[in-house]
Parts: sequence; structure tokens; C-alpha cells
Amino acid sequence: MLSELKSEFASLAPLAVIETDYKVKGYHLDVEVGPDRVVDAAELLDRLGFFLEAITGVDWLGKNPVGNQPDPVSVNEQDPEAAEAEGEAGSDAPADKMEVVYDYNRTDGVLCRVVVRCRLDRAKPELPTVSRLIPGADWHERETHDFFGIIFTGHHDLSPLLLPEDADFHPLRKDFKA
Amino acid sequence: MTLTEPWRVLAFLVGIIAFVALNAAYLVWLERKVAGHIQGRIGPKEVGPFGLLQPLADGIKLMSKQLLVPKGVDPLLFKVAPLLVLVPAVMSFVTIPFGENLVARNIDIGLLMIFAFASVNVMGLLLGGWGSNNKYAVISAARAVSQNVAYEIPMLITVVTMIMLTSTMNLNEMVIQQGGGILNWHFFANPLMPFAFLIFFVCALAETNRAPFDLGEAESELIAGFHTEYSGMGFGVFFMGEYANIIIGCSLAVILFLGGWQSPFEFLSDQGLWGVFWFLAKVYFLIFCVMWIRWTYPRTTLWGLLNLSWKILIPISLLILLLTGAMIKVWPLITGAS
Amino acid sequence: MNDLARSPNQETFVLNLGPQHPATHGVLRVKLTMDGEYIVDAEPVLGYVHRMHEKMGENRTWVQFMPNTARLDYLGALSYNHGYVKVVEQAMGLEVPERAEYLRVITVELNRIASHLLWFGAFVLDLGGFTPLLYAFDDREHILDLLESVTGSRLTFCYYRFGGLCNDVDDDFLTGTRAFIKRLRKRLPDYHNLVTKNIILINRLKDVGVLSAEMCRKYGATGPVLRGSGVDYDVRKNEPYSVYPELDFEVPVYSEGDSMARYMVRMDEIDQCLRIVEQALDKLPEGPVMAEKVPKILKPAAGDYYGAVEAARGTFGIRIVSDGTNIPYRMKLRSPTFSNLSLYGEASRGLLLPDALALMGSLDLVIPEIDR
Amino acid sequence: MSGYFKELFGGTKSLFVGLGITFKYMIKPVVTVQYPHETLVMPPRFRGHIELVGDEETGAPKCVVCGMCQKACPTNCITLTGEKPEGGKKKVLTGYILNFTTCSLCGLCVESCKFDAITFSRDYNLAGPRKDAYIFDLKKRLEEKSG
Repeated sequence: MLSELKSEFASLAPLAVIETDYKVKGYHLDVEVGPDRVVDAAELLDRLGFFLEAITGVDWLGKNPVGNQPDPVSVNEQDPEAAEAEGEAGSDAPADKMEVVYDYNRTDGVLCRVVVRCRLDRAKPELPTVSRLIPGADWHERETHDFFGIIFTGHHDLSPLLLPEDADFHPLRKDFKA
Repeated sequence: MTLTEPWRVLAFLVGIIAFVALNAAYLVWLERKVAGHIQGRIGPKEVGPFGLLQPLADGIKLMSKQLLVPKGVDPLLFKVAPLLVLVPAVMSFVTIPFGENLVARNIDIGLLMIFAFASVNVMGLLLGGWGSNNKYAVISAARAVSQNVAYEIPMLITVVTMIMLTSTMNLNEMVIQQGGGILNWHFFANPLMPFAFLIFFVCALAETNRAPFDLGEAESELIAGFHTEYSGMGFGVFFMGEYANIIIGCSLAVILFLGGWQSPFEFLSDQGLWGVFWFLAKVYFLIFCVMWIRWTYPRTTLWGLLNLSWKILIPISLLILLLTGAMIKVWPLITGAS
Repeated sequence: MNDLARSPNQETFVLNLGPQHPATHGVLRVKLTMDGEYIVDAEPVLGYVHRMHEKMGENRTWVQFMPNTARLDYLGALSYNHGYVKVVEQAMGLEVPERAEYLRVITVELNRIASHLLWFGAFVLDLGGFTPLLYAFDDREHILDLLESVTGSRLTFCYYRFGGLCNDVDDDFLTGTRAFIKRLRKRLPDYHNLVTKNIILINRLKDVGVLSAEMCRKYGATGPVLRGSGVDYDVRKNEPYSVYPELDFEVPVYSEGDSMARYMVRMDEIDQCLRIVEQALDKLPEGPVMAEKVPKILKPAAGDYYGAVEAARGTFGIRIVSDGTNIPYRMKLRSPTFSNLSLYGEASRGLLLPDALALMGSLDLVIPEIDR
Repeated sequence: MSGYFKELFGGTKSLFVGLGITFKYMIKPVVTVQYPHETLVMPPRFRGHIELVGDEETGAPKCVVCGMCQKACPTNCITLTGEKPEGGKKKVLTGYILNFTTCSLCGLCVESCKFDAITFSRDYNLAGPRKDAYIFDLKKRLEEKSG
């Protein structure tokens, strides 16, 4: 399953495809794509019988995104110092990013969890919606928009789902203070 | 029993109204006790011994509450509706024989009169629901009407069977025909009668909007249905009407099938107050069954209800009507010929 | 029936079901567009008990977040505790003593039975039957008493700790649990005779609110909803965790996809939970209930971790992002009923109001968990 | 047609079976506890609000004002103050306030205490008309209890 997936993903020009240690991470494959490829990734996984378990965001304000490295064996998982240093090669001032994470899973007995992530410019967090393809993404995207202010272009209704109707704040942004 | 006619009527009217009010109050208490014990609880117990004063407390509470008339309702319909439920129910008691001589008006078309009044009852529900300016109430009113229409048919067919069997519409006359012990009750008149009784009982449940046919007030769907907007005694009168209708339904079942005020065994008296005792004992037993059923079953849907009526109750009641007619007319011919 | 709902010159009206309505079990609002009693469109409106647990998670230490996990789904709190300790232990590489794992399974399954029993009662209440609720409460009360005696709480348990449990159980709990298993096995046939076989209930649930397996997949529905649509998916089997692989149990699957199938899945699950608890009690080893080498201050290595457990209502997933400090950087709680409810709009289209409420009841909603 | 009758008879039978079951339960004894007249005793592990533990001999609080409970609390509902008496070595507790309105009864404070100086109360009958009825002065409570 994994190798098949990897070769399928190769056609999407992903930014990274990393096999991870399921025992530690809880998922098998970590794929990073650009915002223009999110729908393609969803379409590919949907075609292969995956279902979308959740969509969420992570706000990396003033921080380098903590991610997986292509070769997990060489990384000392137990050492936070090392993990922090591995963010981006040159540790300049980090470019503020907003990350959207899609969790895919299967129900047919094949154990394979795929994480698709997409990093966006924090100043203008926009990416296309997958809710046309996967109706279940509708609410997850609305929730992510509520909490992070990430705009899913093409979504039919991004009005607040969990927050009050008139909410104009995004509580899970790191610069939000209650 | 030597009162002159106007006084007699007055005494009966006061008696009937007192009977209805007292019964409505104490049937609520009984219902709560039955429900409690079925569910492993006790039910009311704090007010008075065994909670016997609970209905009094409830009554005082309901009466002291403000009668809210919400915005946008039709005030006339809204206020008249509860009375339209209660008054016909009270009127129906006029022809019910509680004992051999204990009947307000022993008229020859008593049965017809009861059904005439029973069909007014549904008007009350409709107007209450319609007048409330509440969507839940309107849905409920529509349900109540279609339900009543559907269930009058099998009920009336069964009643026609009974009229054929007894060749009278006088209720007291019917009871007198069933004298002489339990085996002379119409319930045992022929092998079809238990089924007729069952159909009549189910229809009575549906007519009085009791569970499992309480679609009109389905609390988990329509909050409280047609009386959602009623408060205080407006609600209280609806409630009294509901219980009065249950008593009427059960009384009719007792009169038609279970021998009315006749005692079940010949050696037991049914004269005077004994007749009243037997009548009420049977009625309360049926009322207990009604409650027992309510606390056992889930609610049907309108489709289920109409299916039951049109696919099961009406064909079977028609069959019973035909067979009974045949038995009455054909059987004597055969036996007479042989 | 659907043709009726779509007659061309239909006159529709909007019915506001909730936020206070007997059938929504909490503060959920459903905006129904109705044509008579047919539902043309249903739009759930959420957020009435939204508390932003995810933000709270970013403001307290890993240990301090534990009580919050019990407050998502207050009916099956231990599954959520379990999911949380599972993912953090996985991130930290903590080994949990076997006795602790067995006790986790025992308590989680008892909690699952309690949750299903309450659902059973509330579902039949939705359908207008009052009495089964009280019977179910009677049995559930026994479970809560048992769990209270070990955890000290009746609903918001907070019993697990990273690396084990906060308390060991005593013999009273073990004998009490065995007695309870016996008791519930005796009472289950009564439930089936009173409710499951009742012709009124069967007529109300059969072929009502059919969800296809494909629809469940598209919406990400899990748990009994998915298993009622013929998909054999249970995290306990598909992604074995804890000591579930050592226990012998079946995953009930019904392929009809209607409300009756979902009802049957849950009722059968009660049976299976009893089996699991019984086996776990038999196999319960002696030993400590807390790992020895648990650091005082937890600092999972930087990175993100995902863990999922089978909660009473479906897959509870939790994604944690750690930046290597003792405070979580991000905590995503994926609640099963959120996804399960999201299909309600599509699934209830063209249904009658009572059928739509039967469908909603069969999804087993717990609002605080949807709103988080 | 045979299916029709089968359903009719099966259905009717199921209804009577249901009545039988509710009747069976009706004649069983009731299971409820008549609450204000009868009360239950909470199990020893019951997590009520916290309570200070006094020294068995002196009755003075065992607390040494280390502040671990305060630190462990997720909702900051514990405020404690202490001071060193002149000439004394150990800190002495001068005030222990529990803001029960925000307490989530998680028990992390009791777990964090190494001196067994706090414990759970088994009191569950908590009702009051005002919010400030739930700002407990635990030190005062302890003094009232012991003295």
C-alpha cells in the first residue's frame, strides 16, 4: 500500500513524501503539498478508498514548523534539542507559516494513515476547498476557518460553525489573547 | 329516586361534573403511580399519605398560574378550544348507565349521541392547534384530525356490529341484555367478539390520543403538540378533557362488551350501589390497561397508524361485521330448518 | 415518498428544532425546511456549548489537560482519557504496566456499556417509549457506582495517568464487576423482548434513514453508524492498541444501513463489551499500575503525533503537536459525532419528521463533544 | 398474504410480551433511593472539594506551604499564603482559599501533595444562593472542625 501510494503521490509534485514510524507518530505517510495540489491529493486518496478523518490547522507564528525529516532513522526522536534544530537548515528569522493538516484513513482493514499537510503564508492563508469532492470536509473546513481564519476558496459557506454567528476573531491563532 | 325531573337532571349534572373533575385529578395520580412502579420508582409520595393530595396541589398550582395568551394567536379560538374538548366529553356522560337506574338520560339513541359528541372533540384539538400560532401546534392539529378520521371508521364498524347483535342503541338496554353472569357478556357472545373488543379498544386508544397513538402531543417530536402554548388552567382543561375521554372510551368498552354494571357471577349482587361498583371496577381496570400500555410501548408514526387502520383494523372489523350478520340471520334459519 | 417532498409548487416553512428541544439531547439546533411533515432541507447549527478545549490545551501542561478530555463526551469520558494518554505515551515512548492496561480496558468497556445503555434509553425515549430509559438508568447506575468506587467520580473520570493509572482497584470492584456482568446478562433479554422485538419499534426503524457505506465514507462517519452500514471497522480491531489483541471479541456489523441496524450494532456491542470485561477480569495480572520511569515534567519530543481510539460513538482521534516544552503547542480533538452529524443534512432529506428524529437518535449525539 | 398474517400475529404477540415485562417490573420492589429522607454514603475515593488535613495531635494544618497544589491546579483555583514565624524554621500556613467555582474536581492537587496535607471531602450536598458561597476558606473550615 505504502509504496503504491508513494509512487502515486510522486505524480503530484509533492514538496515532501516521508514514511514515518507508525509506532511513534501514529501515522504512516506524511505528505507535504503546495496549496494548488491539495485537491489533487484529496482526489487521489478518495479514489484509492481513503476517507477524510479530520482537517485542522497549526499556527506557526514566529516559529519554524516542526516536521518530519525524509529519513526518520537518522533523527534522534527523543532529543528535543536536535528536533528543534532540524526545522529549517539556515535558522534565520522564521517565515510565519500557517499549516493545514488533513488526516486520511481507511476503513477496509488495511492499516494506512496518511497525513497531507500544506503550509501557507500566514499573512494570506488561502487554499482551495476539498468539500466539493468530499462532502464531509465541509464542516471541518468551516471549523478550521473559525479557529484560524484560513480561507478555503470555493467553499460554499464559511460562516462561523462553532463560534458565535458574529465572531470575527480566530481563537487558535497564536496572537489571539482572550 | 323520587326527585322530580328538573331536580333529577340538576343532580346528575353536578354529579357528572364532580365525577369528571375528581377522576381527572385522581387518574393523573394513578397514572403517575402506575408509571412509577412500572419503572421501579414510587411516584408521588410527598404531599399527603401516598401522595394522595398531590392532585390538589397540582390543581392549585395550575389555577394560580397566569393564563398566557401569546402574541399572534387567535384569541377566540385559543380560548374556546379547551372547552371544546372538555364539554363534549362531559356531555357524553349523560347517557352512560352507572347502575341499573343510575343514568342521567336513558335515551334510545345513547350510543349515537356519544359518537356525535366524540367527533366534536377533535374540533377542539384542531382549533387549539390552529389558533396557537405555533408550527408544532399546527402539525399536531393536522395529525390529530387525520388520526381521528382514520380511526372513527373501524370503531364505528365495530359498534354497528354490536348494534346488530343487540338490536338497540340504548346503552342501558344493552347492559340489561348481558345479565346473568360473565358468560352472557357480549365479549363471549360469539368467537369473533374478543377480536371486536380488541379493535374497539385500540380505536378508543387512538381516538383519545393515548400512547402509543399520542401523535398529537408527541413530546419528543412536537414538544407538547396542540397544547404547547397553553398555560395554567388552559392546559388543565385540555388535560381534564383527555382523561374524561379516556373514561368515556373505557366505559363504552365496558358497556358494549363487558356487561356494564352487571356483576360477573350471578350470586353476586348488582343492585343499587353494587352495580356502580361493578361498573367502575371494570372501567378502572380498563383505564389501568390504558396506562399500562402507555408506559410500555414506543409511539407509532402517522404512517404506521394509517397502515394499522386501513390494512388491519378496517378489513378485520368488516369481516367481523359480515360474519356476525351472517350468524344472526343464517344461523336461526339453519337451526330452525333442522 | 420523495416525490411528494419535491412537488413543484411546494409551500415550505422553516421549523426551528432546538436549541431546546426534547429530541436533540442538549443544545443542538436544527433548522428544518419542511413541506408539511416532509423535510426538504436540514441544517444543524452547532456551537451552543463550544468551550474551545483546543485553546485550553495550549495554555496548560500535558498533565493538566487530562480533566478536559473527560469533558468532551461526558457519557464515555474514559475513552477520551484513554485516547489522550495513548497518544502522549506513544510520543514519549512510555511503557505501561500490563495490569494498568487491563484495568484501562475493563473501565473503558464498562464506560462504553454505560454510554450505550444511556443511548438505548434516550433513543427509545425519542421514539416515545418512556420506560426503557428508566430500566437502562438502573443498570447504568450500577456501572457508575463501580467506576465511582475506583475513580472517585461518576462522569468526569480523569482516572488514567501517563504511564498507568492513578489508583489500583480493590477486590470489591472486581467482585462487583463480575456481579454486574451477571446481572446485565439477565436483564438484556428483557430489553430485547420489551423493545427490540416490539413491532411498533421495528416498523419505526426498519428502512428508515438508510445510510450507504459510501456516504459514510464521504462524510467520515465512524463507530456504530459505520458498522450499521456494513463496514467492518473498529479501531480496537483495525488498529489494535492497549491489550485488545489479547482479548477475544467480535465486532458486530449489520449491512442494512437503516436505524434498526445502528440500533442492533449498539445492542450487540453491549454483549461484546461484557465479554471483553469478563475476559479481562480473568486475565488481570498482578503488578504495579504505574510505570516506574515517568518523568516529573513531560516534554514530548518536538513533532506531531496522532492517536485514535474507539470511543462509544466512533473514532476519537487526537493530534498533538509538541514543540518540546511541557506545554502542548497544538491539540486537535477529532470527535466522532462531529463527522457523524455532518451527514445529517443529506441523510434526512425527504424524511418525515418522526423518521428524521429517529435517524438523529440513532446517530447517538453528545453535543458537548461536537462543539468541544 | 401469509406474510401479512405472520406479521399480524408476530406483532400482536410481541406487544403482549412487552406488557408482560412491564408487569413483571411493576410488581418488583422499587430501586430508587428516597433522597432527602435517605442519603447515600460516598465511597472512600469520592472526589469532592478538597479539605485541609489537620495534624492528629495538634490539629494544626499539616500543610508546609510548598505550593505544589497551587502549581498543579489546571484552573488556578487554589490560593495559599504562608509566612515564616520569627525564629521558626518552617513556613506556617496563613491562608488557604479554594475557589470552588472554577474547580474541575480533577484531583491533581491531592496527587501532587507529598505531605498528605489535603484530602477530598465526601460532601456532595453543595448548594448555595450566591457565588461567593463557594470561595472556601479551607483553613477556617479546618479550625471549625477541630475546635
